[in-house]
Amino acid sequence: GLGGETAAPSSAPATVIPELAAGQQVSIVFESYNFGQAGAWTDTFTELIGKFTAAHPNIKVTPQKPQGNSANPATDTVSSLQSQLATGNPPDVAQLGFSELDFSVNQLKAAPLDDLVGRDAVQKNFDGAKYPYAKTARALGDWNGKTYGVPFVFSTPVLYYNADLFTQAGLDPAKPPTTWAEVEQAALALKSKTGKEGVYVDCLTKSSKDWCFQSIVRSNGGRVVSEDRKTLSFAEAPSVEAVTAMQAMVKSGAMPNRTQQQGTEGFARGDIGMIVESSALQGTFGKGLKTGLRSAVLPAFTGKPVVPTNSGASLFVFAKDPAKQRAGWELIKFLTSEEAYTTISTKIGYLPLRTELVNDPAALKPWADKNPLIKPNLEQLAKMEPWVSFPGDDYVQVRDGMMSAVESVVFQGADPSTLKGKQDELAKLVPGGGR
Amino acid sequence: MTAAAVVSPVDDEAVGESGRARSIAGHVVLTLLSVACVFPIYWLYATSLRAPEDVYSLSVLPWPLSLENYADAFAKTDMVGMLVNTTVMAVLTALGQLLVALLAAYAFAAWRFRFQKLLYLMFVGTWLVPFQVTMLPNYVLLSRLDLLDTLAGVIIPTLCSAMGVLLLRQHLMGFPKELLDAARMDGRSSWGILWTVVVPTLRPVLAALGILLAITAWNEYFWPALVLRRGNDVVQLGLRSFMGTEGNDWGPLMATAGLTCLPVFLLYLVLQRHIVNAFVRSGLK
Amino acid sequence: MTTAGAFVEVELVRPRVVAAGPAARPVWWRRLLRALPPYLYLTPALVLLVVWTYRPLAQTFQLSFHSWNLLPTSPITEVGFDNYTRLLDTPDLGAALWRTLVVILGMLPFTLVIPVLVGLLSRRVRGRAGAVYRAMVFAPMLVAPVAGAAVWQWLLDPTAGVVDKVVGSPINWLHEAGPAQIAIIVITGWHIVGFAVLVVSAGLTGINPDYAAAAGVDGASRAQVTRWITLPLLSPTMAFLVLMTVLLSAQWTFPLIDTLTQGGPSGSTTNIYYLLWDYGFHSYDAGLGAAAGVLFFVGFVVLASGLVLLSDRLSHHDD
Amino acid sequence: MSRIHLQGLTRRFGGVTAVDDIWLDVADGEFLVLLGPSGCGKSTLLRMIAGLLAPTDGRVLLDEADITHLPARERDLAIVFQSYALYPHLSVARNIGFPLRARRWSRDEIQAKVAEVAAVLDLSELVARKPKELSGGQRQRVALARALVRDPGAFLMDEPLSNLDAKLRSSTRAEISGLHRRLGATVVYVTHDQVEAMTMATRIVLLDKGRLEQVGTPEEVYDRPESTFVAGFLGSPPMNLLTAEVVPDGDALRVRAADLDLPLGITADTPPRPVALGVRPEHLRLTTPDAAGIRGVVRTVENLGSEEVAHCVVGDERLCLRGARPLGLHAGDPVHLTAAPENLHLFDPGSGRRLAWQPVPSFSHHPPPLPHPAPSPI
Amino acid sequence: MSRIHLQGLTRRFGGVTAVDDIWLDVADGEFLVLLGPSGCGKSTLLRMIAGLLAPTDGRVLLDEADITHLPARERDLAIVFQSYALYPHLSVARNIGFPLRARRWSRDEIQAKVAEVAAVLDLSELVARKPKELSGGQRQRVALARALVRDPGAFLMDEPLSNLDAKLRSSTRAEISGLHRRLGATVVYVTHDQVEAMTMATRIVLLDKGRLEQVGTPEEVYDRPESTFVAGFLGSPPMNLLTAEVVPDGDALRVRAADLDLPLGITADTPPRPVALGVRPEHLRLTTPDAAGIRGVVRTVENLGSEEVAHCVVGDERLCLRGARPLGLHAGDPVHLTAAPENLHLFDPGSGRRLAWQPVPSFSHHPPPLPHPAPSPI
Ligand SMILES: Nc1ncnc2c1ncn2[C@@H]1O[C@H](COP(=O)(O)OP(=O)(O)OP(=O)(O)O)[C@@H](O)[C@H]1O
Ligand SMILES: Nc1ncnc2c1ncn2[C@@H]1O[C@H](COP(=O)(O)OP(=O)(O)OP(=O)(O)O)[C@@H](O)[C@H]1O
Ligand SMILES: [Mg+2]
Ligand SMILES: [Mg+2]
Repeated sequence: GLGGETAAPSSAPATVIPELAAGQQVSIVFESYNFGQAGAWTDTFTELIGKFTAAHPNIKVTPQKPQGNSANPATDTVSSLQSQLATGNPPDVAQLGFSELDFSVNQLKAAPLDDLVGRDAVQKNFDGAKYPYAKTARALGDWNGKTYGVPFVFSTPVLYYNADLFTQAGLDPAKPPTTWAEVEQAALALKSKTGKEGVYVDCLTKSSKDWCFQSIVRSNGGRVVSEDRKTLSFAEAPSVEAVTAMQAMVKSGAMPNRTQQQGTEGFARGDIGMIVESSALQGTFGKGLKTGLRSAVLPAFTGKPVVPTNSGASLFVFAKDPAKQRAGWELIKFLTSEEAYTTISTKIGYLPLRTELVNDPAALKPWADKNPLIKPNLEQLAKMEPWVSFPGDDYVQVRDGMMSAVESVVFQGADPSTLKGKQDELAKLVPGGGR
Repeated sequence: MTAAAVVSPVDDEAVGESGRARSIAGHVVLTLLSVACVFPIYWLYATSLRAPEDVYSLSVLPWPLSLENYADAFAKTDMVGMLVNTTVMAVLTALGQLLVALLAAYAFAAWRFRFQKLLYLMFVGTWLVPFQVTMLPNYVLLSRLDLLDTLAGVIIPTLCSAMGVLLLRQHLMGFPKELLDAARMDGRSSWGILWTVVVPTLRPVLAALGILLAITAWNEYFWPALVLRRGNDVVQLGLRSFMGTEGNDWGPLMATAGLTCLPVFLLYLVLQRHIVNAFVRSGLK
Repeated sequence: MTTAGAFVEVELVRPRVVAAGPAARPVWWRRLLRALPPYLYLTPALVLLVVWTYRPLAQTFQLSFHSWNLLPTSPITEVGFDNYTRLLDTPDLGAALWRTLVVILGMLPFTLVIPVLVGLLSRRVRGRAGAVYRAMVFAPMLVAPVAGAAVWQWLLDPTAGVVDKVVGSPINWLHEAGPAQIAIIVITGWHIVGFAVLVVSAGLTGINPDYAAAAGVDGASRAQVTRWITLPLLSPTMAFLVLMTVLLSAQWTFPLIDTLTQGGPSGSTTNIYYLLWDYGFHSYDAGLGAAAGVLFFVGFVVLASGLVLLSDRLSHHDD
Repeated sequence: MSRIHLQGLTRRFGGVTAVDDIWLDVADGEFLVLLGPSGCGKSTLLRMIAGLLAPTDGRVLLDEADITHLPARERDLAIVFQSYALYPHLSVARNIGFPLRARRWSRDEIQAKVAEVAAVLDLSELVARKPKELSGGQRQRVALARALVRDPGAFLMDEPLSNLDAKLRSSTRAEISGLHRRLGATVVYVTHDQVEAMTMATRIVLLDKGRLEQVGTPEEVYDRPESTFVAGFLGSPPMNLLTAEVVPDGDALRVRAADLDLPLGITADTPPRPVALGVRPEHLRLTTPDAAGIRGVVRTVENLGSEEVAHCVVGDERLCLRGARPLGLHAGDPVHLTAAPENLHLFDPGSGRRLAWQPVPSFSHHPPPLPHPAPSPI
Repeated sequence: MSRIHLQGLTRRFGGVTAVDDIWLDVADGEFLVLLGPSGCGKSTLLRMIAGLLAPTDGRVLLDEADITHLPARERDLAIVFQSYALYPHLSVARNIGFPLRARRWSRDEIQAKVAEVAAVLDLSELVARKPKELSGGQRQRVALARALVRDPGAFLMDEPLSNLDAKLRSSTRAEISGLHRRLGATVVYVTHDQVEAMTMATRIVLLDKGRLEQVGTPEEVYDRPESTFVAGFLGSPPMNLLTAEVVPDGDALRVRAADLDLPLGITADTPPRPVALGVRPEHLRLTTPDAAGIRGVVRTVENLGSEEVAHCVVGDERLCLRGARPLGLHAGDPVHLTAAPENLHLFDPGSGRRLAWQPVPSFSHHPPPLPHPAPSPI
């Protein structure tokens, strides 16, 4: 066997774990992909950990990044956790994307926080000292009515555009396009007038995952997977239509054929006029463009409401030892506190989940005033719907398979009807046949 | 016995064969190819030396020169620490591999014994085992041995280098057998012969192979990425810090890449001939 | 009177000791002790080899008949050849195999044609120049794959990259099916070409210059010498390079695919190695991954032995 | 100084029997030369004596002690290789001192001993050099010194001169001979060069295809070759071997062939029998056309400087004649040759063994079945 | 068949002058042997003739045409290498046919010609084999066949026999000589073996350190060496060279040294001058103790089989004496030797050049400084 012998009690403790005694020394490991990126990310989190240990001198936190070889450490989170679980030594607290919720809960066996510290304590944390979590955000880490993960960072897809290029192209920067048709028009104008590229929608490749694609499909009235998460539906009319629309933009030249990375870099460099992108990349764009970066809400399909979905990550507890579990909970509480969010938002640019913070002059109001770009994102929070994960152990294959198919339709010019074939093929990987 | 330079195999001074046209054709093709090979490396350094705002510039000369990207790289990561770590890792790995390979190659070259062929095939066979097969089981074992997140954890599983064994075996096969016999007659045990005769004689080969192994270890990426998670990074992992969802931070990324390659290039420039000879004379054909 | 007589053969005299008998055999433990040294010298390497390579291989083999998602909390169930059938049923397997073949064929210019060309040409240039060229061609070999991938990503950028500026076309190398495959091949080739040049140089150095001289005197032109003498004598080296290419191409491209295209765009750079890695190791399905690993190993062994046999048959050894 | 006994020594490599049941006594102080063509097993035999190769069968005794299974380093033997096998990374002094260092002598003792041996071999000036800075002859002397330094029971040498050029070879030959005389050491010396064997050996062992062909002093093997192999191996040009027949003629025996008729100097009677007639080129003398002897035609004459060799055709066989220059012969000349009966050698054409005349008392009624292995001639 | 002229041929490698201003005419049909010690530039010279190496200076003419700058393949020459350089991947037939294939002969023509040449060299049975399946002598013949097949203007051979064992060497020697006679081909043959040179050459060229020392027939170079180098190179053992002085004694000249006093057979008067006296070992005769001559002591006697060589000490110099076995000498014996005046050679001790006697008309007042380097003897 491969070292899978480490038996673990699968039943949750009936009673909540005890508080740490004063002076009880605990040391925990905190794994976050934020440590995988040099600069502001690592620095901010190191600072936060510093503050936490200052406040809890008896808890020692060892930060670590996910192991693995991908350029993007965020893609290694689950496999990292999995291999560490295989050794019997998982990190005590880990930051995992929403997309992994199902797997984290059902396979990786994240500890149910409601059982550990009691539902009240969890909810109390959501309510916060002063500013509660945004309503739509509270339940993102819940599974079957229990809270497993505390949503930590998150974002929605936003249309960023380059005002300088808009001006050059004779467009009005004050009136960003609001529908895809307008987007395409503006893009073609940009392209012909400035010689730059028009728009890039970073929702249509395998590497961009599916969260933003779900936004687009939902906005056209479709779903990629049925509401009960049992049937794939990304080859049905609404989503095929959406995909076809995107393909049309590529065919008309409004959207260049780019990888995710090329798209974001091109926009940051000023070579692309517009981009539909996660709000998390705002900092990067700001640094690259210096002037002219504007944001707008996600474009709509004419006559249909926009349904933004979210991306982001929650914090989970994987510790088995009660003391470590308690220490982990303390860390989570700290990292999702008003104080921490203030730091994170100012230093990194992530939107706080305690949205009211941006109205507090003592907290993030000055920052928010300086950053009008976050407005569309805040606006979208109200209408946001949770992004839906694919079911089963093979959810990654299903997701990647779907996105590959979308990518080849949009960028490689495959016929949109190929989605159907792909859907049938992937359905086999979904528990229950996916039909 | 090993210092002979690589000689060109055809007498390049034969009458009528040193024609200008021929050698010019050769120069042209080789220059083109060399430029194609070196250009990306040049571009790496050129980019790393541009001012951060010029990083996207396409001018061939990085002007004005700026070390800001390097400063950035040093500021954002523990560059010095990583370089030290990597050096320690590469040197220890190379030395360990050299020792293990030397002993094994000596056994193969100096004795005839049962299962020799089988054991030899076992070494060759490691080339056929995909990394992904050993990755996880070894990771689990390392964790049992409590070697995760240590340099030892990076080094120990790689200590048996099949390439080292094969190259050294080739060299030792070419080692004059009479020299070993003479030392036996002169009263040495096999252990004594190894250290008083074989090693001193093979010193240039061992040095060259050691450098080759050190370079390989230096460039190793997958395994350290798996074992090291907390801080004490090696330099290849440092590179990854500048890549990510947000797009790559090209300036410092190129600076780090440049720094990563620099020691290797310097080593290679200084010892080029020896490294090439270690290959050429290995009978690796 | 005549004497009778005869010529008789003169026998060889030997100092035979009648009681010689066979030499006394030394006691068993002494014989054992005498046979021991080679094994002792091999011990460190063998221990490492067994612990870090063959033990995992065996475990993987065992695991390939089980279904398990690596988690200590989940059960390990025996499934027989299920993992293998699942693997072989993988829908994209055929296409991936085909792409692997394309990669191998695409690598051959870099591992065989260019090195042989460089090897032959660098003999024409005098003195240090040849060594300088070789050194420059070898340099990419020293660049770590990740760093190399980063630079190339940069060079191949469709708007800011040098390559498109030089080529003068707006090809998005890493995001168009054909070009992406070409890009992966070229970058891998760029990495490996120096090594192959070195191997060819070694091979050429090993050819006795007398052959070329003799052929020259025999009236063969430069081209004929190359075609009739040098290349046939280089055949073992070339066989080695082909073997290396066939076995290792997929492995060489792996880090580049992983960093640059992740098998995309829409699977156009997904070769068999990457596909199985993706299925086996990204889907948290240890059994499937193990089956993929075993399949690889067996495939490599079969391929390698086949190629070795073939090259022994086809190549000419100079001894 | 030691005696070496080989008892039935045999070595097989796979199917090849490189050394085949060799029985040999090497006396104390003897200079024994193993001579034979390439691949006859000389080196293999020597390496078995040295302990570098385990025999398949048989025993090696050193001063009556069975050393067959003793490792090389515990045998009291020194070896000098054809390639000299000098340690390339050590200076001459350290090369010479190497065996002593292995025996854990003190530094001072080693230094003294090395200086002494270096002086003997005239190497004192070179002790600081590395082997690659030495000429062939000097290297050879260093190898000798390294063997000498530890006063071994016996010296084994494997073609130590074959890497030297002709001039150096002859001077070093004399040097080794002189050394042997001075030290009175037992030496087993391998060569395929007959001049070396003839000039240096106290006894020569002739090997062919792993088998012992003849053992004897240089004079014995040259003057009384016991087989056609030995006859054809020694001498330059080697002994002429002609197919002939011994026939009784009157009361004496003669050896006859086409164009050949020579008296054997034996007064006896025996039924005719085929033989291989051997006669050395230097024992052929020109004679008058009318005398019985050998009639031939000169094909070519080779000038060796001091001597000339005339290659002749006799019947359909070839024959060499050697004499001081000028022989006075030219290609195409008819020649008439003769040789003294004592210079004629007879061999059995089948087995190639030497034939000796064995008179049978005339009162015997039954001539013994001939030919017949003699019990112990010479 | 062709003549080859070398005019001031020179080749430098960096600082080393491997071949130094060689002027030489090779006549049509000649068998010219380049002889000299290792490293004297023989191969370099041959490779320049073949066109495998560009000369630093000087010209090569083939039948009066300047081919100095012609590439090897356009010269009408064939070469046989010491290593034979048989193409290991081609069968014997294809090896032999190679030069024809390069000349674009048709397949049938090649086959016919190869069969013919293979028959001449007795290779017909081997044509299907690969070179590694051949013995040394067979390989040598294949190399020869490959050179023969295209009827070249001249053959160049670089130590073609040095990889063969003694016996094979002497038979192949005869074979090549015979071939040369049959074909009447021009051959330039490199060797460092004097027996080969003496027996095969029509003329020998002696090289030392890249310079030409003497050119002449085997007899000339053996009998009248023009320098101490040549004297000391040829012969086995080579000519004895002793430091001596020519002095007038009465009306005749004598050569004298400690324990040495021999008449030169020249009736003349000249002031004493130091010379190197050369005398070949086979020209020394034993004489009576009272006669004037050479007095020495025997150090060792070497038995070569047919002859013996006595190594003697004369004064503080060494001297060899060679004669038929048995010489009747033993180590320690005092010997008294003499040699005929015509067998004495005088050399200038400084330049090493041969000294010839040049009588001066007696009416001259000043006796000429004698002896005196000969302008152009022979
Ligand atoms: N290690 C070995 N394996 C197989 N065969 C061997 C080995 N060593 C020697 N032989 C064979 O044994 C025979 C005798 O070899 P050996 O080296 O003793 O010859 P030799 O008389 O020393 O010849 P030479 O004069 O060329 O040195 C040869 O036929 C050789 O091929
Ligand atoms: N390619 C070369 N580079 C430098 N020196 C050389 C080269 N070839 C020959 N020499 C030198 O030129 C001299 C003559 O060499 P050459 O090979 O002609 O000698 P040789 O008479 O053929 O000797 P041998 O009998 O050993 O073959 C030697 O001193 C040698 O070192
Ligand atoms: Mg031998
Ligand atoms: Mg030569």
